[in-house]
Amino acid sequence: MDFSQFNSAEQAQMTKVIEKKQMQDFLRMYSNLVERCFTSCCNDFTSKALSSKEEQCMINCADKFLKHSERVGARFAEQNAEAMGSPK
Amino acid sequence: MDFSQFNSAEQAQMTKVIEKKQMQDFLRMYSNLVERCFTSCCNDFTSKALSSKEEQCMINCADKFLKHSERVGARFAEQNAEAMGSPK
Amino acid sequence: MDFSQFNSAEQAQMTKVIEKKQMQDFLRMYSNLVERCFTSCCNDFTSKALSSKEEQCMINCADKFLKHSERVGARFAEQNAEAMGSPK
Amino acid sequence: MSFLGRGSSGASGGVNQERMEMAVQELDMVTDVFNRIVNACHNKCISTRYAEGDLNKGESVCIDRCVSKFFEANKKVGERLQSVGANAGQQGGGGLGF
Amino acid sequence: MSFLGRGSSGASGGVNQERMEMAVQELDMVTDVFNRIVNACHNKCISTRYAEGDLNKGESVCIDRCVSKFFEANKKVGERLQSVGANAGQQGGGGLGF
Amino acid sequence: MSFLGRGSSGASGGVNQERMEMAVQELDMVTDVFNRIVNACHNKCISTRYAEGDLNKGESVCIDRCVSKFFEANKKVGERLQSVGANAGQQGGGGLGF
Repeated sequence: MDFSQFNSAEQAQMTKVIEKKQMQDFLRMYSNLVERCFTSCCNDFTSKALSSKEEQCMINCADKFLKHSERVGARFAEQNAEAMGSPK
Repeated sequence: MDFSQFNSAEQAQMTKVIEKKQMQDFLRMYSNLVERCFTSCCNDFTSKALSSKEEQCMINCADKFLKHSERVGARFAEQNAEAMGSPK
Repeated sequence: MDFSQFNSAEQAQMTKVIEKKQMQDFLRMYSNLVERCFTSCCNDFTSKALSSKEEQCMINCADKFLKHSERVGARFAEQNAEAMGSPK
Repeated sequence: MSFLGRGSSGASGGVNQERMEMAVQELDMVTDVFNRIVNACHNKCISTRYAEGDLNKGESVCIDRCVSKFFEANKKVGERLQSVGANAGQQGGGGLGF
Repeated sequence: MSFLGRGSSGASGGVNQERMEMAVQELDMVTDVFNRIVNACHNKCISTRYAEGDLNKGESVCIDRCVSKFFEANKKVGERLQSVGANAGQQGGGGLGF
Repeated sequence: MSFLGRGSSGASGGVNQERMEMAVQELDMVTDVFNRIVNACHNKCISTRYAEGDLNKGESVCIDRCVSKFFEANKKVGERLQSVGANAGQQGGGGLGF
């Protein structure tokens, strides 16, 4: 995104908006991650506690999801930069 | 949630916010329930009317979903109370 | 929806709200359509470019989705008109 | 729109903010229901082979019936919710009691 | 609600708008988590045959365990996120850096 | 960000509220698209066995190609929407005409 044509008052307001959204996005990512990993990892409901196998699966799943998001983010930024460069 | 440190003006505003959210949550739950039960119960599109079998399935599905939500709500409240109790 | 009991100031405000929502809905429909068609059409990740088969699939999927939405919209409007007519 | 039976008692002149909010909420709900029907009936009726971009006859007929059936199903559930707990609306659907 | 460990330092008299916003945000998150548990545990525990409208014994027990397990799983992930990057919150979860 | 081709004609000094709203809307859309790519490419590329926490070689390469392909697919659909109905934006995508 290019906010360079914004004046300083607008940039300040935008910064606040972005900070708030980042917090919301983080929280949504968090609960989305938990739901997704829970769905993949937890299939035994004969017990109410996480088995050590389920626990390891949750941790691997969370780690992998974060790395996946990061990698997608990096590629996304590149693609966007490219898309911005050519047409405009 | 603990709103005890709120002053009365804040509590009043929070009450309004919560009431509005409850209405929205109810409406979302309603349409979510319909979509979910429709997906499970309705599979015959040779007719545009609900068959009596599909109708019974919708009613059972709705009843069950409400009871499920209630039970999850009860356990959720317990878990939350527990989680609030220990760390803080 | 029936906004006939609204006064002119309210109707003007409502028009602005609706216009804004239509833009948002269109954008959400767009990205939803892309995700859905991508999920159905793209299954070969030995290449980073769309194959001509995948491209044709995306176009057919998009066309079909728009026609589907339009048809649902037409039926939806009829059903709503009917539902408004009888009970109230 | 008749998913809800809300009556709105009006004000005259100026913008009644509460009435506006209810209208926006109703608009949001209609849009939400519409999107759910689009989704549900797409899953029920549209083949994901995408060999062509037009709706074929079978798909078109299926969509018409699907929308109709969804409305009926929606109505049944609405009646059920009203009979189960006339005050379910105030209780947030048996969910979280804040 | 303990998904977050936010402390709120107060103001006295009048409405502290920032504090209200944080409370609303927390409320939204609790609701979001609740809805995800309802969804996940419905998928895990409820048979979609819908032969009857009551929860049977097996479903009821499954729900209780499922909610419990979800909380544990949620806690594990929360701990993990904190240890992976103590400042993940400010970075938007390794996602988009605007 | 080029999913939309909106040009913004500015104001000078003070906050142009309309311009802010458009920027926020664009931000929301970029975030939405990003989240959909994360989701779609996770489904396409990541094995749900979770035997380890690192991305293996195959998954990494798959992600790179998947993001690339998603952008191309997105562009194709965008071009299609523009050619099908240049004014689809105003009509809400052939959906609800309020």
